[in-house]
Amino acid sequence: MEKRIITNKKQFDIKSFFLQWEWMLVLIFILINIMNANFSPYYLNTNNLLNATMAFLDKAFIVLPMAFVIIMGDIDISVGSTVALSAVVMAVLYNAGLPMGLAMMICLLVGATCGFINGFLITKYKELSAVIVTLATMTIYRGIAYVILENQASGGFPMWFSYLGWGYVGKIPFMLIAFAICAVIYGLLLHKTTFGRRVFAIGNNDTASRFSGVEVDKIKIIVFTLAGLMASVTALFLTSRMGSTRPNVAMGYELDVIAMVVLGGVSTAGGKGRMIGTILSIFIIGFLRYGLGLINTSAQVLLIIIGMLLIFSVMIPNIKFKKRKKAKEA
Amino acid sequence: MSNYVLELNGITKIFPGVKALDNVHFQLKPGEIHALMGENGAGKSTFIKIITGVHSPDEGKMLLNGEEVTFDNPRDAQKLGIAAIYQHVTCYPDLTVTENIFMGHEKVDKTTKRILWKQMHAEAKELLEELGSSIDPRSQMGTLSVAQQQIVEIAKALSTKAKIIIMDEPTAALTNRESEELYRITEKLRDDGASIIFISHRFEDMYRLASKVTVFRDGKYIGTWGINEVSKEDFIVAMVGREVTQLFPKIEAKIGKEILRLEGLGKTGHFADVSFTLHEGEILALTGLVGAGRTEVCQAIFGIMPYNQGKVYVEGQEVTIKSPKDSIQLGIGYLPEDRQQQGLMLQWGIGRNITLPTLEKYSKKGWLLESKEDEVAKTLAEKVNVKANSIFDLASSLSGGNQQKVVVAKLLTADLKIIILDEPTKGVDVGAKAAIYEIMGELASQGYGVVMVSSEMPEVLGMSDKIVVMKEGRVTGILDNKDVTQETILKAAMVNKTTEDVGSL
Amino acid sequence: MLKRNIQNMMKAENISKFRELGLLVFIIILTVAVQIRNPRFLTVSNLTNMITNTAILSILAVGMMLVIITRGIDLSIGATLALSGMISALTVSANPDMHPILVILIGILVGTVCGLIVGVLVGKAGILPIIASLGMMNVFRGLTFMVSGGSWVSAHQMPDSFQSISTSKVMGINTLVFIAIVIYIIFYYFINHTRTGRQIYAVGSNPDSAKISGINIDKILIMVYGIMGSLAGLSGVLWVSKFASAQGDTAMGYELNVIAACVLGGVSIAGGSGKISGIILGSLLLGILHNALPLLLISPFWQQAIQGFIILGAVLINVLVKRNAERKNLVRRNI
Amino acid sequence: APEETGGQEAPVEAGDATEAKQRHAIIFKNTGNPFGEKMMEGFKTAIEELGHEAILRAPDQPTAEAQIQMIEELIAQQVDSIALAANDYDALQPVLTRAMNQGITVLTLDSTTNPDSRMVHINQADPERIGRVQIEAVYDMIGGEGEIAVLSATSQAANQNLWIEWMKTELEDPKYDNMELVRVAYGDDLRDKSVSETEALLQSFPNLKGIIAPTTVGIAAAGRVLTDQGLQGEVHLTGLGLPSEMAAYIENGVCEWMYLWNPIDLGYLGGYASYALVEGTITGAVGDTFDAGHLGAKEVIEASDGGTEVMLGDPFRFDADNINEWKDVY
Ligand SMILES: Nc1ncnc2c1ncn2[C@@H]1O[C@H](COP(=O)(O)OP(=O)(O)OP(=O)(O)O)[C@@H](O)[C@H]1O
Ligand SMILES: Nc1ncnc2c1ncn2[C@@H]1O[C@H](COP(=O)(O)OP(=O)(O)OP(=O)(O)O)[C@@H](O)[C@H]1O
Ligand SMILES: [Mg+2]
Ligand SMILES: [Mg+2]
Repeated sequence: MEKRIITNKKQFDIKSFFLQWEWMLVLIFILINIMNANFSPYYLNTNNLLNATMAFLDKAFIVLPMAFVIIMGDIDISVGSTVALSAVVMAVLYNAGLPMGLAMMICLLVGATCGFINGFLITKYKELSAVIVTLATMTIYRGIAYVILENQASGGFPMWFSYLGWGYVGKIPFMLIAFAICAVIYGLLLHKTTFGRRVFAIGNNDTASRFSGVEVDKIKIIVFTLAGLMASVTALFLTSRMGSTRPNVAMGYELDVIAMVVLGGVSTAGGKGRMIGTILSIFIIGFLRYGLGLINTSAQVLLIIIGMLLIFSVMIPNIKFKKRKKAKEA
Repeated sequence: MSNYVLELNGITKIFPGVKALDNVHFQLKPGEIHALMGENGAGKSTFIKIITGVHSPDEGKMLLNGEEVTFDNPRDAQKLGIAAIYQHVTCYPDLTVTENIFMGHEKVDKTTKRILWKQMHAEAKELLEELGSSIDPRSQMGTLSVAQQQIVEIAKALSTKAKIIIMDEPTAALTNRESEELYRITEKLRDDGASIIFISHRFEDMYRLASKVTVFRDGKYIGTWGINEVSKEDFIVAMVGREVTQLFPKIEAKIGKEILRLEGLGKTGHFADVSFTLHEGEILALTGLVGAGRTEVCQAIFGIMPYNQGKVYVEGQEVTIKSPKDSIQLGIGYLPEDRQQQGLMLQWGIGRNITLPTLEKYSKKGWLLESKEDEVAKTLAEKVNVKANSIFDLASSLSGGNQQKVVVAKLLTADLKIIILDEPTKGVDVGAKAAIYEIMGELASQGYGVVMVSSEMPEVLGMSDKIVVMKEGRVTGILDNKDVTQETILKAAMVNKTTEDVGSL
Repeated sequence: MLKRNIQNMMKAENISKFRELGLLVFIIILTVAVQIRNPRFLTVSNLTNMITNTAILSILAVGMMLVIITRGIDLSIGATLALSGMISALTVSANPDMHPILVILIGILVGTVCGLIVGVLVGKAGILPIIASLGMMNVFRGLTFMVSGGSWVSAHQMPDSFQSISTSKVMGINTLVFIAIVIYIIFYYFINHTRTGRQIYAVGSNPDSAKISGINIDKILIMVYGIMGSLAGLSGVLWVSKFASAQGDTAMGYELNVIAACVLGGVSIAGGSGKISGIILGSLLLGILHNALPLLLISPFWQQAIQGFIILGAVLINVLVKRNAERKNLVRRNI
Repeated sequence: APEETGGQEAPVEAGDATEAKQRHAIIFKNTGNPFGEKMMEGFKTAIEELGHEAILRAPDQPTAEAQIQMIEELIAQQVDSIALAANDYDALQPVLTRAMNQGITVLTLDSTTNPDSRMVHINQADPERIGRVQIEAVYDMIGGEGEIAVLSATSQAANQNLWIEWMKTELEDPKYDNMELVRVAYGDDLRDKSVSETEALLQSFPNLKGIIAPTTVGIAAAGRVLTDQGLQGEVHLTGLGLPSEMAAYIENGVCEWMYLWNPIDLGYLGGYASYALVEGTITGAVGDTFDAGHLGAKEVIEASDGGTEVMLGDPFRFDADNINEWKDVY
């Protein structure tokens, strides 16, 4: 019987390499920086740029696991509420006399628990989509935060706690370093481990994953738990930056986070996406906002620009590919 | 005026990276049943999609009743009386059977454009009854079994009252009896004046129905013959390009010690009292009519749908299996019946698909070792002889049979002792079938225990050592291959009594 | 025996056909519970309030259902609603003599344009619905702020004829409710008895087959988002008339309520399924919640948590009832 | 035109543009709010009267997080002052402290922060007066007897919560023994929720005589409900509202009178205070006085929260007699 030779060497194709979504994002990123530098004399200033990252990095921690969630073909819209609940619990416990370190641990625990509950409900009641489950828990988590703190704010944290959100290592904000570390960990987890591979598998075809021995439910629960956990990491940084917390913090974070993930090239249909793109998109949106803020753009114009960016950046490669396809078919 | 209702000349179709069709010809006479044959990936499905306007050809022209036509979309083809039953069932799982049948040509009131549901339901019922099926036209398509869905697809093609009907492997999901029904209908359609193109990998179908046969190979036109002009062996050579010496290359393997024993396995509402034993080196065929519950038994052993009665012993040890992971760890592997839904990540490369079940083997503490992974993938892909150039080729770009080979390769990576193959040769060409049988035989001779679910008698008789027959969720016979014939098996598959009366091993 | 099996199956099927049985049961239980705590819940005046307040939500839910059936989502409707409301309010305050019907048409026109833009982005440019509508949500919202220059249009700038759109009655029913009922009847007919309506389901159920059946998917998608937009536009006018005020942040985040009404009503996010009866129940449940929670006089700080638990409870009970009804159906034989 | 001013200034300031033209920023709670637009307008008038540049900002959502980001952007631009209508009493402290450390003048207006994060607060009216006057108003309207309810903004709104506290204090006076505050409801400044809450108040308390809504959206929504249900004269409405929004309901008698201050003047005063602080005319200490344009001389006094403030005046009463002059102003 004739045997076919099948190669296992990846062919390097320059064209398809540069047609990757991430290059598009790099391009946008460069364009935005050129534009910003032209418009505002304050933009090209290392200190300013580094400080600017602190303003948008708090949510960025959730973006990382949210990429996993969306790659799995699910969605989690309860993360903003999880931030609020874990922050509120931490503040209340600290003010009740717990040591700050312990309160912070509990904050993380609360976040992880919220995520675990989402994952548990979604896997146990498969008829329910993640949208409806997290829509309900979104209301519940925020509601519990209201029950706990009512109309009060809670703060008065020890001085060192403000280091999280305001401190520097040399000239670099601590938050940026923390984010970089998390980003590397999540990037490796997604692309270099069996766990990440299985996350992709589930997003592609969860039935076939099950038949291949992938423990779909377990992985889903872990991913949702990670999303909750990172929401509580955001809670730590956000609380540190605000010095106090309230039940209504982090309102609407979920949409910002999801927007960053999808701009990063992660398909909401599941199964596709890369960490690099997601991280690039965090900085694209962050710096775009910052640059426009430096020239005091009004909120309405800012909204329109961000909306257009979202659409055009997704549309341009689509048009390109469609043309290529047409050219071939003709 | 031409002699042909349909004539295609010099058709070429290129997909990114694949020349699926290369200058092929085809001629269809009125009132003829014309078989189109060829290996997996020969381009048959692509060819019919060109006829029905799903794809547009890169080159070539199509003549309908002597007039040149071009279709921009499937609707154009439908309007001109071309209907097709596609290979991969293309149904609307959320909609009713009636809607599935009439989608695109609903019956509407002439003036108000209101859909005439009652009339459609009634007509759907009639069509289905004509096909010998009692499916309720109001039931939801997604709740039907694959075979039932196939019947609905056929009804759909009939409903268009088309003059040209194309059937792409309609018998792949049907049992002999249902196939007979299909033959009858097809012949009736022909007698009513329709011309039919029939694609199948089963020679029975071809001999039973067709008067002409056209063969494609690797996207090229090989030839057209009258059914009696050429011998079966020559057909195989035309299709595969070489001789397939032995269709059932059964190697006599040494039957070793017992590795799997089921005792009264059952799942409430699905099956009950299933007991049999499997030994090293043994090939056990699990057969019966479609819907007999074979898949469910297999999936229970594999942990997809855990059983709730009875016991499973692996190598004499009682085990509990709650998930596929459990069973893979116990050395049981399963090749699912529906390769597209259950077997493959269609958007992934071949290599990634092959290694998914056993990632642990190419990783260290969770870290993937990709070069090692790619190496294994290459070896296995070559071993099952997938028609592809690189392990990074997407699974979705493979033809049905080659996809099946990839799923088989997935099983070979794990350290398995027991391999369960659910309809492994469904929709697979002769060459690939032989290859799969060969792999099966090799596995048995290496000491694996193999369970093969199959509805095809020749393969059951040709490959197995032991035959377990099921009917309506119960075992109705356990037979030794030495002393059975097709008749004894069929008798067991259709009896109304339980195991004891039929004889056991 | 086989016959009996089949009969059993038919019965179970009938029950499970009404997929939102659990939701209905839940709503009844909830109603009884609220009624026990506050007997003024089931009074004509309160029910009128509740239904009037739910009318706009339920109108939007129809459009959203169609969008979700095609496997899409539209996050831009809150912004569309605000934009059309603002434009029509500005128009009517500049031309107080304008006939209310004309104003409604302007609102619908604005909304349709917005919806078609999203539809073209989804259908023609192939952008994922979530991104297209998220992007356009920002754009429409920004435009709303821009056309109004940051100011609001208030009651005294609106002629009585305009305000009476929401307060008048048609055949003894509040106009808002009447409009909602008419829309429900039209769309019930549209999605169940016309070819185009069924094609929406086909596209959502299996886009590949839809293509093979010769359905123009792009056209259906554009149409569906256009319908969503026009309903949002209509709702914009109704909203502004009802609350006698148009502001830049009108209905911010309202899309989540609408999506919740749909998914509560059994519209599957995976596409292909969803029924008018379902979204009526879904909207009704949300309407009851928004009406009853304040009525129960529980601490305002508890309201949100309770609302969340009730939504979760409703979907869980619905699942359990459905599972129960379908269990018999799934069981294939008497073994 | 720029050349002319440049030419005039050049000899005086030796080309130091920042000294020549101070940049004063104002941040309101959120964009698209007529009250805020008018306030920013007043601020701009004042700053431009003084010959300097005003920067007007407002985020699209009324959150502290968004304001933190804006303040960061203004710090990067090295503005001279930031006047802020705060979205949170405590949460802006860290970022405002940072601004002050960079030499930027920080003051609040309309809605304040804690005393540590500001130099002075421009108070629209004494919160105590605002609270008490509304109780007095409803007392007069209902004849001193019956049930009353409050319809507030969100449960987290600092201003409203303070006023409600003062209302409760006022109610302790024996004069109000026959009046009972039956409920504080929150309409979250959303039209639909405010309407539902108002309707629920009317349903649950059939004997309700008066509603106090100390928030512009709430009072208008309540006015609408009372109008629709034909309850003029049966249930009385007062509170704080925009004359433009309330004109219809004052004219139809649903709300006999209500209060507010002049946002234009408030912004105007804020502008002069910013300038005085930047110039060093005042430091924000009690007893400082400065010139506030057409508002005359203003004095810094002690605020109830321990910080200092400048008082605009008493809340202004809007009724059928004067509403026509104001309804087109703001
Ligand atoms: N959409 C597509 N994109 C790329 N390649 C395709 C596509 N569809 C088919 N092909 C390729 O075209 C060739 C012909 O495939 P086709 O499905 O027509 O084969 P077939 O003869 O029907 O095989 P089988 O008997 O397995 O069904 C194969 O190599 C297949 O991989
Ligand atoms: N009457 C039926 N009602 C509902 N589902 C059915 C029915 N018959 C079959 N099915 C579905 O079809 C699938 C195949 O059936 P099953 O596994 O019992 O049959 P089988 O003996 O393996 O037949 P085959 O593998 O030849 O299709 C099952 O998963 C089952 O859910
Ligand atoms: Mg084929
Ligand atoms: Mg089967």
